[in-house]
Amino acid sequence: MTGFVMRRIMMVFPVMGFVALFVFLLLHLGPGDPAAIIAGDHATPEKLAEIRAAHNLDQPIPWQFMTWIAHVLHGDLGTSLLSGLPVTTLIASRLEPTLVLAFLTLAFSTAVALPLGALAACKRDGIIDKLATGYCVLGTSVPFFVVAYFLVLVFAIELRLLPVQGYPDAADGFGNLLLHLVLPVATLSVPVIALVTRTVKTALLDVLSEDHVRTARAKGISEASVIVFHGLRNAALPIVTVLGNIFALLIGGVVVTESIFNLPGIGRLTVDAVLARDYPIVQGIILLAGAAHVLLNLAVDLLYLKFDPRVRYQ
Amino acid sequence: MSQPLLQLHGLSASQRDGRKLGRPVLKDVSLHLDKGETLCVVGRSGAGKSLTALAVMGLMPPRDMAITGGAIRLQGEDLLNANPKRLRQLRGPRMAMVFQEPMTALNPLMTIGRQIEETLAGHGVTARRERAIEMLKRVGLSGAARFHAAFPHELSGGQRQRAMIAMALILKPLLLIADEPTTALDVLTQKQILGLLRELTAEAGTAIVYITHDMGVVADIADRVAVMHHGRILETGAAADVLAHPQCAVTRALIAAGTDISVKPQNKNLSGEPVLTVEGLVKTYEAGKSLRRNGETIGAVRGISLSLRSGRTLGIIGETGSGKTTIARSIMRLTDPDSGTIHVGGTELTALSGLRLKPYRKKVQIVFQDPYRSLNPRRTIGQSISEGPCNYGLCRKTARERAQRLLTLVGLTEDVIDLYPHQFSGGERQRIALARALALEPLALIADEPVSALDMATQATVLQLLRDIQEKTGVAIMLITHDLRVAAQMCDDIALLRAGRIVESGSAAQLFSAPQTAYARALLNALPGRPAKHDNKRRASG
Amino acid sequence: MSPRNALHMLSIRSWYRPMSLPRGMTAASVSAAAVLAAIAALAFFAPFIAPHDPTFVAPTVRLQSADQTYLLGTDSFGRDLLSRLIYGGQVSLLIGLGTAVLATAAGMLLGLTAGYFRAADSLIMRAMDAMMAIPSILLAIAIVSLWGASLQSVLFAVAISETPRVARLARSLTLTARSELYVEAAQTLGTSPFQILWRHVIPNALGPLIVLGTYICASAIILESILSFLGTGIDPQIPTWGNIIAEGRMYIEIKPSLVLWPSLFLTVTVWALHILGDTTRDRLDPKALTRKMADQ
Amino acid sequence: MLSMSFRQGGASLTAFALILLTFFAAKSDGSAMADEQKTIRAVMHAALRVTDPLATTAYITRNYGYMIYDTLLGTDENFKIQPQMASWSVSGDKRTYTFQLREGLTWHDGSPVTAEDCIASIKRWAERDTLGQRLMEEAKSLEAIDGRTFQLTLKRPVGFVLQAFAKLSPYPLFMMPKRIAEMPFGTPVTDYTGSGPFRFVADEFKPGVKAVFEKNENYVPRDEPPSWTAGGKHVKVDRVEWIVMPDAKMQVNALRAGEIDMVEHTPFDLLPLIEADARIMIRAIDPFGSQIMGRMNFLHPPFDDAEVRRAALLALNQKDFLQALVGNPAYYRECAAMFICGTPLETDIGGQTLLNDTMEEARAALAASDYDGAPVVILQPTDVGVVKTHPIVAAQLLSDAGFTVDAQPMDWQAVVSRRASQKPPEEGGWNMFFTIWNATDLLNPLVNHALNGRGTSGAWFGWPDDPKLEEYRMAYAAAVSDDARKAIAKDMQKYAYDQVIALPLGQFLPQTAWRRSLSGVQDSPIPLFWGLSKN
Repeated sequence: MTGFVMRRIMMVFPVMGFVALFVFLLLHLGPGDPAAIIAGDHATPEKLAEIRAAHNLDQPIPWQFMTWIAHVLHGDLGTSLLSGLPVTTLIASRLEPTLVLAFLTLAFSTAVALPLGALAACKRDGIIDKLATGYCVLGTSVPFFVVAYFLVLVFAIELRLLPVQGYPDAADGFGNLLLHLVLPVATLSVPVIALVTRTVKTALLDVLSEDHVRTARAKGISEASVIVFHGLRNAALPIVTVLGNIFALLIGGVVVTESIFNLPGIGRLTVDAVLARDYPIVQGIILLAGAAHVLLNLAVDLLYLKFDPRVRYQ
Repeated sequence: MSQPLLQLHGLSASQRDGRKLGRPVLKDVSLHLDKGETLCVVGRSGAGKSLTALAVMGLMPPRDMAITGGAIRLQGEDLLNANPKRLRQLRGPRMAMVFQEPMTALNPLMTIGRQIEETLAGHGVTARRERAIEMLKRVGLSGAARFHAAFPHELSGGQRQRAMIAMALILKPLLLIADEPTTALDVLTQKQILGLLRELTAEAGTAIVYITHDMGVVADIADRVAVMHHGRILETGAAADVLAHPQCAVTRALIAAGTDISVKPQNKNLSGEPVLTVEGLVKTYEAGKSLRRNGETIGAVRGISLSLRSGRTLGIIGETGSGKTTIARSIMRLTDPDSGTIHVGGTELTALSGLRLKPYRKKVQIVFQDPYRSLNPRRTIGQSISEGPCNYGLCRKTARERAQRLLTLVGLTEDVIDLYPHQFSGGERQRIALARALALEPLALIADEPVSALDMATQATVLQLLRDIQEKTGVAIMLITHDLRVAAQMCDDIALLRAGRIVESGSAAQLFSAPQTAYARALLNALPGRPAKHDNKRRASG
Repeated sequence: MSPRNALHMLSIRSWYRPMSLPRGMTAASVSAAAVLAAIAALAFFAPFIAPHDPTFVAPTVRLQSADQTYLLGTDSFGRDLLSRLIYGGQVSLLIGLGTAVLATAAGMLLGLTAGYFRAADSLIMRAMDAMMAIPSILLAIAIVSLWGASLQSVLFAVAISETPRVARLARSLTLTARSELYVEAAQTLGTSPFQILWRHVIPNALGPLIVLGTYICASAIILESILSFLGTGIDPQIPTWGNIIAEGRMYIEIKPSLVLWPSLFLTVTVWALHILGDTTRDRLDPKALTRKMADQ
Repeated sequence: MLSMSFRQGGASLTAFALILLTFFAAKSDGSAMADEQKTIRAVMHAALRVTDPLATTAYITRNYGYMIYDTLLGTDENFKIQPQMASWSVSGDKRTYTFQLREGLTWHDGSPVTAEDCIASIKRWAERDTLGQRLMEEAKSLEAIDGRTFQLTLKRPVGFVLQAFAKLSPYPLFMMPKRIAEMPFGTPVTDYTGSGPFRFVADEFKPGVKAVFEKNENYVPRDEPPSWTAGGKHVKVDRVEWIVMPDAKMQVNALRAGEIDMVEHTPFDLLPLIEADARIMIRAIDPFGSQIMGRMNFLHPPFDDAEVRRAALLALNQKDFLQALVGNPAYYRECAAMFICGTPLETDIGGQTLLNDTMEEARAALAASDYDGAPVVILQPTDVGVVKTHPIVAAQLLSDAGFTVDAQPMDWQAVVSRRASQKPPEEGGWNMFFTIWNATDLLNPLVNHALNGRGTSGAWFGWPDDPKLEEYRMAYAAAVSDDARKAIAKDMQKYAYDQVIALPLGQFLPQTAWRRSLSGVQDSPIPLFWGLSKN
């Protein structure tokens, strides 16, 4: 088991290496002079020379990569071209809203999707199943960012139940903060609920068609126990795996949602940085997002290890 | 007691697709079973045996199957009209079921103990842990506490099936339905499990419905027998009567296939030259990649030497995991052996690979166990058969003509050449696979469990075909099987394999008449339906 | 044999029936196919169908309501909304299909290589893991902003972020196929590795890959609309549904049709692709494939 | 695993319940927060990113400068120059200017403002600002007399010393502490110490999200009533937050919901949504507004040819540009005056074709020219609302006239960097771009960047090399009477139109919308936050 854990943990390094390589190559394989891209709009020749020197752009590419990696390993992701602040500081100051939004969305979506998917799987072709199936397709088809405007129109402008936008300081009242996040979470949940519901339903159907569920029924235990202890419990791992994969979707949604609802998170930082050609920020964010995703997958796999005795055994 | 314990009256069922009813799968099935009685339901696969059992338990998949008529009564109580709650109350204390695949039938994420206790909890029994451990002891799992905390994958097949039985019998049901509980197990384990079932049910007076396709088992345990075919009961009666005086052809075929060993007559062709020689073959698997069972690496081969002569059939016999298939795969170079030599027609193969190996590949060919997976579903059988010759440069037209000839040779017609595999039955596919192997005109043919996926009647015809082909072409055959009856019918020579080593080898006649080793004797004894010749029946079951 | 195994056999047989009867056809799948055909026809014959030049700017007739000249009204530049919607289908479908083809081709190449040649496996798959770890939107907006906001770079950006999914599926299908007996049989028949890939592995992996392709097509269309929405997509002058939504969002209260129509087109198209993918998947294999796809 | 999924479900359920609970809690005492602090939340026209007022001409950075820095002199609403930090006296020979800082001026860190600080600030400013450069060329010395007095001595008398010191825009002369003023250019200014009426809250600064200012309690305002940058800068609120809201629709939504107090530039198309709203006030606080300006590149074909430029001028008409950007004629004005309509220098001479549809003439002119069909590369920003419509309109009109147009989409930052390239279009250069000028920056030949004719060495992007323009500028600077200045400006405009130096494509009035809870909103070309109060 420890061998497996070690091997799994060791796997993180090559993957992260590749992530770093891609992020690095993104700048270097694209058309145009990397220095010009980094320099952005203030591209005086002196500035370019300065940037070339600072980023070792006159060195051979592998060497550049190595030095860049060395900087990254020391926690140095460079400084923003526009504001002059360290990229790490900028990212750190923007993490909270994104994490809160992502977590609440995941929590809310799971809370809705788990029972919905389970009901759909248990009562196949029933009315709930039909509605849920319809929603699963529609929820991922509809451009959810359009939904945001209608939610705002109805709940914030017409009914005045909820705030339109913004991310107040949590110190000024956690309730107030949550209130501001209701609409963003609802928006972002549109596709996420669809995906999770679909996952839950598929996973549960899979498990419920397995032989051991029939065995459980043959024991004469209640149907609820069968569904919960033999169905959902066994379906939990595949569901968690997919939840790990939803990360990417969530990040994508967060970028859009933050722009609409004016949440000062990573997503807006990214869009701003991209529009402003603030390349070090873009690079830093992609690298960190990649790292987060890799670690998340590691966590999911280790969770497997903890909860699936078969994996543990090998 | 005047009324029978279980009575099925005119039970009919059909497949369904949504609201539409499809093909009928059970037709007017009537059965009855008295308290303490053992009824064997026999039939080929697809005969409706398992469905009948599931219908009794109320576990028929409601989306796929629908009961269209008849009645099922347990102690007079109408099960078909019982509400789900009542059915749940009955399952466990009144009726229980043991399934075929103990691996998939157990929840892989739950300890054995909890799965047993769940039955108890479902019916409001207390002191569950104690009772579960007690039951585990009774099914012969010594060190019951350890098994109580174990997960299914940590157990061997036999142990799992014991755990299944513990689960089924813990509430002392009146009726136990056992659906091919030993089919997935080795003969030795099968014998033990049968003994255990008998013992435990005898104590509690539990009646058994035992579903099997093996008449040997019927002979061993049945009080009465019901033969099913295409969803119908063909005949029922006392076991002894049916075995002795079968009324219909299906029954006779089943009996013929299942009850006794008929040893092949001596092959006169003693002088066949060796076409394939294996010396000191070793193949072990890395710990991380193999399936491990009780700490022992399975499937490994630890120093095998054998030789195959043209015109003769060598049987490699062993239980699951004894390394039979590894030998075949090593010879075919589907896996690379760790050490040892393989000579084909005088050339050593283990040192060759890639293109240099190609000229020798055609000299040995293989027929796999599973005819459903060994043919590419997207290629016509003509393409499949001529693939080999084409690889060796035969032009398409010639290869196609050869394919047609071979199709006739294996007992099919030429005009099927452009059909796809799914349009054939299992037996026919195995014939096609055989034709494909023969297309390269090999010196030696390895047949890896060629008939174990087929039902008894088909088995016989395919085996006959193999014999005929050997007679016509003089090809040397290495027949890999776990089935002693098959081996006896087919083989001139036998190598008995256990845990990667040959424990006994020699002529078939000698092995079957006078086995030298204790292991060989035990195997022969364990064959169901055979009168105990070499050992005491009671002891073997203990 | 237990009924489950019997069913399993049944399903294997029907799985391999080469694209036969309309068994999985439902009302939904028929209407989905019809919708796609209609959208594709609109896009393809746009020059003959569209009443106006979709890029013709006429600020004096901006934000017109629907009338006889402008059947759905005009946008804030006075361009005809209906024509933009019709032409928008061209780009959206092009992005969808192009991405699907590119990603499927690249992913298949990588996945087959990884699955069949063990030596390349871990290298390729770690690279794919890494690519998959980078959230596709971030990757796409970075590529588009670095390489310029052209159709090609959007196409490339979206395709590159979808490739690992295909590679993973292709690899696992290859691994499955590799362990298939008919592949081993081919090996013993002296068939070379490339022939095995071509004759035995690829044809059997194609079905699931096509299914994944339809999903990729759908998600590429959505991704394009998100990029456009963020202002990091294709030239806003070029009509894509995403661009039309992005430009119209300000007018959602004043002239909702500017958002609702493109959203409707987008939704319906993506919906149809999903339905089509689901139907094909269900037809290929009711169970095993679902699980495999869900893992992607 | 089970417990795990339950726990997760439980957590989310709890969270959801919390949301609901707090929802009602927050509803019941929604007004409680208001009394704590008076904060004005304003959505400005752009995000503050650069905090060095001399690093960019971006208006938002200039406006930021007015918040935290003070100026030596101010300009009032009659364009009269008034003392602000300092009063001045001029020697009889008009060659010596003495500036006396008033009492009580302190930096945000508490230290007093000294003459040395001012001198350092002036020197820094003069490095960047063109007017400043000219001033320094004329200056003999700039010296401190004592802690609060300094003197500027000129080589010869010039008329623009006070105009330069009181300059509204671009690059106003802000006073910085010496330590900051002496830092080399390029070093980001992260020490936000000024002496202005507000102080910058560095901790809460999130570039692209919000910038926060606090009332500078130690600021001593002048006694005169406030008027533009002159007079007493009385701060009547505790905080000002500049909020960046990328989505225009949401700005209006937030204003309607009362979550923000002001939108500096409300999207014109959305004004109907709030016009009828009694809680909201809408007005153009900048009386002159802005001008859309198109610019050609004089270095490369086809616009190195005046004939082709004239054909392009004929193809364009202001109405299309204004319609696309603004829509409602109430907020725009077709105006061919290069020095802005409503000013003394207003005239439409030379530019009448911009006010009419002269497409036929354009086609004829183009056909008669040497234009060979080479593509006209137009830089087309796609992200910033106020500049993204013009290239689209221009592309349409130019191609109607027969030009081959290659509109290249990019974000505004890319336009900003690309327009600086003097290379040919195919090597990353350009032929045409569009921008918006605040009218105050165009008011006369001296400040109007577009009419600078110093070529690649000093002209604005596009680099017309036209000594005649410089002659006009010199003459204007030297002119003594208003009439003379008017005449020169008229001639210059006529000449500029003839050579198609700049393309004024219409004037419009950005509309500022604010909640009526704000009072004291001043009309001014610079958004002013002093004098504003909130209840």
